[in-house]
Amino acid sequence: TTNPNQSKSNNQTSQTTNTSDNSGKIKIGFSFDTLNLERWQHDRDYFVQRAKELGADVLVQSANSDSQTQYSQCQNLIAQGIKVLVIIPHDGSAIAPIVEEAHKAGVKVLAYDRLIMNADVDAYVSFDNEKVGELQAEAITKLVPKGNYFLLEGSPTDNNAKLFEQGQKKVLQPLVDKGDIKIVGEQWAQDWLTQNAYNIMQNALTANNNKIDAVVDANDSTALGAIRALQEQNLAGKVAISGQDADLANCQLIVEGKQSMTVYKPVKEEATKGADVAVALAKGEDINANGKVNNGKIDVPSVLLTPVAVDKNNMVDTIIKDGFHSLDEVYKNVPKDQWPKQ
Amino acid sequence: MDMGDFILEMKNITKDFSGVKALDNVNLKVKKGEIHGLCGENGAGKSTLMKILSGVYPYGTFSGEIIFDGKELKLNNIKDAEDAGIGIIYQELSLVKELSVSENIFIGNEPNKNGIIDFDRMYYETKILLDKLNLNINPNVPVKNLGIGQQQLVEIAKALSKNVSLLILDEPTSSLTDADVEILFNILRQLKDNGVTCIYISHKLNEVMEITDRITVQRDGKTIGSEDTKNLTESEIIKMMVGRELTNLFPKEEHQIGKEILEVKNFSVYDSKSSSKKIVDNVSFTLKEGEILGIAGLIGAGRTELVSSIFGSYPGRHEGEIYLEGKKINIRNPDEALDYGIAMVPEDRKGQGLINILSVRDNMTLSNIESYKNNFGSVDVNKEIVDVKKYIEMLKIKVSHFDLAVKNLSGGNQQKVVLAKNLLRNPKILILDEPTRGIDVGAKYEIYKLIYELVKSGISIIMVSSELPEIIGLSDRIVVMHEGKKKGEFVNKDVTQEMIMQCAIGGK
Amino acid sequence: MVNSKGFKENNVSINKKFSFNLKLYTMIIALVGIWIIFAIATKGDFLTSRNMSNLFRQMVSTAVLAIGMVFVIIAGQIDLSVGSLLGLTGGIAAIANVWFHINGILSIIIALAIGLILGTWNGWWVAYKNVPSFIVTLAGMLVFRGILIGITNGYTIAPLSSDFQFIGQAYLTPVSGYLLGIIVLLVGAYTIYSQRKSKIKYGLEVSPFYLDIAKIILMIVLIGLFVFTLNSYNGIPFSVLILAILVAIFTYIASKTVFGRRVYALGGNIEAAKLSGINVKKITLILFAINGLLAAVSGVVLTSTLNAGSTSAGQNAEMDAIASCVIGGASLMGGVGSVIGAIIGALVMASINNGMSLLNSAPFWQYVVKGLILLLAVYVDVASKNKE
Amino acid sequence: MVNSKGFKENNVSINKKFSFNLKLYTMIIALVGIWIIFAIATKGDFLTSRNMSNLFRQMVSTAVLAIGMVFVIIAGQIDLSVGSLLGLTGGIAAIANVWFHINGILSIIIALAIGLILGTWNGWWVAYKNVPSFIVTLAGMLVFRGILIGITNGYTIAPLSSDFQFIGQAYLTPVSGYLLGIIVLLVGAYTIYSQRKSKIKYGLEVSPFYLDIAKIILMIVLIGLFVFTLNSYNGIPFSVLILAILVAIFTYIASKTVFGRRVYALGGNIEAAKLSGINVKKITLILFAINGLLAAVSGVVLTSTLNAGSTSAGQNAEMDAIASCVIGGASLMGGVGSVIGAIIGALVMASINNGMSLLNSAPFWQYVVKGLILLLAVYVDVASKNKE
Ligand SMILES: Nc1ncnc2c1ncn2[C@@H]1O[C@H](COP(=O)(O)OP(=O)(O)OP(=O)(O)O)[C@@H](O)[C@H]1O
Ligand SMILES: Nc1ncnc2c1ncn2[C@@H]1O[C@H](COP(=O)(O)OP(=O)(O)OP(=O)(O)O)[C@@H](O)[C@H]1O
Ligand SMILES: O[C@@H]1[C@@H](O)[C@H](O)OC[C@H]1O
Ligand SMILES: [Mg+2]
Ligand SMILES: [Mg+2]
Repeated sequence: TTNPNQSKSNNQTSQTTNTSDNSGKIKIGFSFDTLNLERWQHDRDYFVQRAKELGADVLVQSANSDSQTQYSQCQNLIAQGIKVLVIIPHDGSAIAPIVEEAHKAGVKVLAYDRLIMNADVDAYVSFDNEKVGELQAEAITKLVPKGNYFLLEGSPTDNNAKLFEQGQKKVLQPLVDKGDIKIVGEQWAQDWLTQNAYNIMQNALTANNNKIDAVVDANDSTALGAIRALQEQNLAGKVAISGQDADLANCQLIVEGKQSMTVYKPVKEEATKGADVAVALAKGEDINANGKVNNGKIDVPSVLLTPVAVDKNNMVDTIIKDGFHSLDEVYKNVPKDQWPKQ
Repeated sequence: MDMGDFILEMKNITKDFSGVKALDNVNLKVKKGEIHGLCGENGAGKSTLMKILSGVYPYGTFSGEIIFDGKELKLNNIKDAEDAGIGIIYQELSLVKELSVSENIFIGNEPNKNGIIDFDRMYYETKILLDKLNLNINPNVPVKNLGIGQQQLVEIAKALSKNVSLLILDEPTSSLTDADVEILFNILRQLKDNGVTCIYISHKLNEVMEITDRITVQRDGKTIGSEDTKNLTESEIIKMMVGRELTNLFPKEEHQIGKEILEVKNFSVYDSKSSSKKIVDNVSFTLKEGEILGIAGLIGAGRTELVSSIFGSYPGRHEGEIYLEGKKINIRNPDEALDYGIAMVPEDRKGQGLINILSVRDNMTLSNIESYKNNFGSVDVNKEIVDVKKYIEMLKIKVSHFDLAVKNLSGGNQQKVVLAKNLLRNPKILILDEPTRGIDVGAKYEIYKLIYELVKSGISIIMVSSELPEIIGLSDRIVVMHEGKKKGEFVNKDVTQEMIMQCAIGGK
Repeated sequence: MVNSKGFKENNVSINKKFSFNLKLYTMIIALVGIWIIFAIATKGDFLTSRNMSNLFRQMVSTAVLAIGMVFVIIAGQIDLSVGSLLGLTGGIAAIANVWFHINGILSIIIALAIGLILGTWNGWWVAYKNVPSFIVTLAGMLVFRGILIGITNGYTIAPLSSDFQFIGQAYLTPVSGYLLGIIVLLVGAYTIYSQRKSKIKYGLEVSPFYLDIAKIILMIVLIGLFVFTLNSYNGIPFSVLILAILVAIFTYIASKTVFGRRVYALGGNIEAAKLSGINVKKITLILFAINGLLAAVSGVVLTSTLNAGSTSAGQNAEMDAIASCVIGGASLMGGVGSVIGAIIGALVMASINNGMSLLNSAPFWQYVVKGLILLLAVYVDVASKNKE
Repeated sequence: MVNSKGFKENNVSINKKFSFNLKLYTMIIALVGIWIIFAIATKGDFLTSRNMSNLFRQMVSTAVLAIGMVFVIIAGQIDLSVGSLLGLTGGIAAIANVWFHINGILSIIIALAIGLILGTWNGWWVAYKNVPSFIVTLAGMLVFRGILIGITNGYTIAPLSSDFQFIGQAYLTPVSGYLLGIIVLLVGAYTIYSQRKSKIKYGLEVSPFYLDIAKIILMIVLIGLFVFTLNSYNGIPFSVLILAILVAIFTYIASKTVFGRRVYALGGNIEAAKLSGINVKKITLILFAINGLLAAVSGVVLTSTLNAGSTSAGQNAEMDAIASCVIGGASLMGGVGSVIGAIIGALVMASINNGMSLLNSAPFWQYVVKGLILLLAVYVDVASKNKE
């Protein structure tokens, strides 16, 4: 699957650029769950760059995956006279009270990538996290319609890990019920650590005598560890395995045939869109929503983007084309003669 | 006198601790090859002076000059002093409890090749040292398994292991019995024959008289004077120390002895480390109201284990019965003992008696803190302070302020704090294990007087002591122990030291 | 002679008082230093009443944990389970409130009771089974977090009923804020007066009158400033009030009660404490029980502030609490520490976090500068103490 | 009299040996208990040679940290920075290797050097500036992680060159495994023999001949079993070999060298150590330096095993290392602990993790059961020691 929206949205963004000739500098606060993950760094860079083009300043904070810290940091951002608060919540429920605090101070709130629950959020720009799980499971079930499945989930204390799991199960459960696939194990990697995933995969292979045909893995940093464990049993490339985030190392593994797929959230698009919406909120302009998502309290005006399943075949058309990673980087470990022609 | 005679000269030494002058222009001259006694009341500054000489307080933290072997000494640390040939046994035991006897003796000077310890040589040399001290223990045993007396001997062995030309002994015999003291003295005499100089600090003046050649007396941080021992008598030393005469060291006072209050029957105690070993073997005794019961014996006779088991603080198992005022009681821990009105001054003040980092006040009132509780459940600090001040006065504790940490007190003054703590608790029965360790003669006299006041008011006392004069001078009755067994019991009339010694070494 | 002695003693006692205060003062100085730096760097943002209000609210949950932790540390023990316990009790309160529709107050009481019980569980193993507290509470950290994951099934539980939200989100009205300040002042003044009276009763030397007056004036200034600052934003936050009350109670327990004295004693030398008739086991048990209760208080406050209970709440909070205690002068070897110190420690940490976040520095700088400030602040403290 | 005394002493010496061994034995017994439970629960999977090989490899990075940590703990200090340092050094090695195309060996040397330097930095603050090690290394934990984030910019750095991958992924051939076993045996036998000779030289009593023989037989059985088990899978993993060598070296340092014994002395009674003329500052500095070096070794091994360096590597690893030490009998109060104990502790933790994951239990159970097993294992240890 490729992304049909992509070219269109690119056009849209360039339009907005033209309309944003503005003198007074707008201040936007951006609160990240964490910057320890490769993708968020991209989000930050694209967002800041786009906001600059639109004449806005961005104050960036990272909460080290902790709701309380994030709450404090948002307070601090509001205290600095921002117009709009953009939040990638660590936990969409636990950050809700900040919305009211922001509104009291006249600050609009944009939920970025993950929704803020039960609060009067002004806008939402995202990919659907359950959808991510679905894409992972769909890709793997397509490759391995029958067989033994192992689920390598994320951090047991991360709310999003739960959402990914739900999405995966939505696709897998019918097949389990039909008897096509058998889930031989499900384990959660504390803190999304590569090392923990590696140990888990080693043990899963041992416990199942290597009789595992497919691994539905929740993200790339854990997939990296799992693939190491597969490699030790000479199973890398033979066992289908999913991922998420399109980390460089994992893209390399995909083109080498060792990882089956990753879920690429066209970050550039999301970040650019996010910046557009933020600036529009600041100016009180229309945000061009393409949908509404209910958060338990209201229907939040949303700009929803589609996550893309990327495998060996559409790598060039998606990730490389977007400039998310360069061809040289991704194909570094593949003999030159096998490189795709561009 | 010819300057060349002196191996050591300490000139105009002054040292203060945040405003308190511990040493005020002190001068000390020691001749080569002599055993030089250093006397003075508790807190006179003896230990402080010796710590300066051994590099604990480095050059620059005091004023004055040290000339050693003709050269000025500027010590930056303890190692420097050792390199210069000065060795010291500290007043406070400074052993590492978890390490073995031999490791403790050679700590800092381990026999080694390229940093790798030669354990067999270490064991071998330890054995030789211990034999010299007539101490029959396994060099590989951790020090924590030893009694205080034995630890003190290990400390002595440690000092002897270093080849020093000046050996400082700060209260080396405070927990030793006469027999061990005699062994130590023989060693000191041997060292003297080999040209080693010694500085000997002790509150046991008879020892000082016996072993030293010259004596220097300090008082209130100042030097009072030095004199050849042969020209001095004990009472002259006391006069120099205390500033007044003190003719009778034991103020024997008449007191009423009442009915029996405590009976210990067939009491046995097993070693806490190897549960099959009996340390106290079937001991029985009684204690009457207003009575002072002395318990004598050699080191390792099991006296400490006996009394601390009664008090409930010894970790090893025990058998036998205890009757308090006719009722059988079972004491499982000190908490219960104190509730029965039994208090104990432990032998090991640093390990068991005091909380070093806390103040004199906190330490003193720790056992009876409940009695200061007011209506709000809080401690009435002012009421507490009144008591604390009273005891500081009464026991002549030398301390600049009651909120000073006890670790800053001199050894003898710390001992007084432990005593005060137990007195404040108002016990019916007071157990004293080596109660006057390191306490000066003047203060001892005061404490003895206090003990008499206690017994006159009906309190009963059990006193374990290694000082026979003290046992004989104070007790109404004396129990003698040997290798865990009760070997004899004397009513204190015409008892002599010889009789007790005879009994303590196992003879009849 | 008596005169000269009396004089000497006076000197020392003043010296001592001074040095006692200095111990805390140096950390306060380091704190003020940090504040000044941030005030300059943020061009004043840091010192606005609004940010001060934020800062105090941000420190509450760590500070509450630190209060309990400092007792445990003084006693020579450690409690690694409080972070998980905070999460678990907060989660339980949220579940009771959201899933079972139990009202806020009752939900909170349930959470506190469970905190107390689980704290007692920790204490029982440490005191009566002699298992090192590090292990017991490490086990607790795993078990409590596990239970939390189990009962929430990984879901975040929100939103809470409004009576629950109150604790973490409400503010006192300005008037009641000033009223409270005045009450505190009166109590303070009365304490100083009655101490004076009691000193005279026992014939002890009283401090000069002007010193007591100075004390009262200082109190007026500090409390006034505090209330005024918070009132010029939204008022005194309810959660900060809870913290203040806990600080008062536990400072009192530590310094004025028999229990407090005994905790210091057993941390200073457990052997000597036992021989002094202290029931070491009982005290240890109580300490951990209290710590569990305070973890629950912290959990309730945090849950209410965030209006949600989540599986990851309180992760690593134990380290922040321990660090607060150590920054505030407590020693992990036991016997040393104070509630006020722990609170100042928590404030130092919260200030660094707040300031760095106001500065919007990149994560790289946040980590590095945070670490360095922490090191320097404690170094200043240590160095000045050593010199003295 | 002399006879009877001599007899007494003998008694004590045998007693002592026995009790010394018992101390470790009870934890080994707890470990064996855990293994048996998992062997049954996993229907034998746990004890397959393949899983044993995995288990040993999984414990390496924690165990290497624990070796350094146990020295620090024995000395009465703590080091919270090793997790971050592990991550940082591993990241630096990966960057050197992947981004700058420096060969594996040199990259590793650079990482080790940096570990040593940063460890020394920690030690300098603790030893010469008297800042509590908790604070210094907490700061280090932040600073080192910050630097790692800064230099990697959040990227995972992979894949490594093959000479780097070697360390974490290669195995000894079966033949060299056996050869190695034989060499170790010979060294062991020679040591026993030369100990005997030295004892005779000093006229000390030697242990009965049959005991020495028994020792050698035990060694043959254990080493044989170890090598055989690992050989029946892929051979001895290279990383496990590194661990074994480090264990041998540091056990030797702890028990046989002047340095090692002084560490125990200063942890047991720092006052006494100072009064004995030991240079406490220098030893403290060296301890932290070594700990930094070992953190780097651990970082290199982990990076090589995972074939990637990442910003989050080593998170919370310090707690695992400390826990290993404490499980293995070390006391956070200092003076007590052993390298072998720490390794057994690491093995206990790795076994619980491995077993629970083989059982494929839900996160809830993983946490709860892990915590309870940990508590029980140490309780068994404590209880049996107390009884004796
Ligand atoms: N570290 C310290 N801080 C404050 N005061 C101290 C310190 N060390 C010693 N002093 C004080 O210095 C004085 C001298 O003490 P020192 O230990 O030298 O006495 P001493 O003659 O050895 O007494 P004793 O016979 O009791 O051992 C005492 O008043 C003591 O309180
Ligand atoms: N020569 C020895 N050989 C072996 N063990 C000994 C020897 N002497 C003493 N012990 C043991 O050392 C332990 C401690 O003795 P300790 O010195 O406490 O006894 P004590 O009677 O209280 O003597 P004191 O109070 O005079 O020091 C006892 O278990 C004793 O059996
Ligand atoms: O993108 C993922 C993010 O949503 C989740 O929270 O953490 C892991 C990431 O892979
Ligand atoms: Mg002295
Ligand atoms: Mg004794």
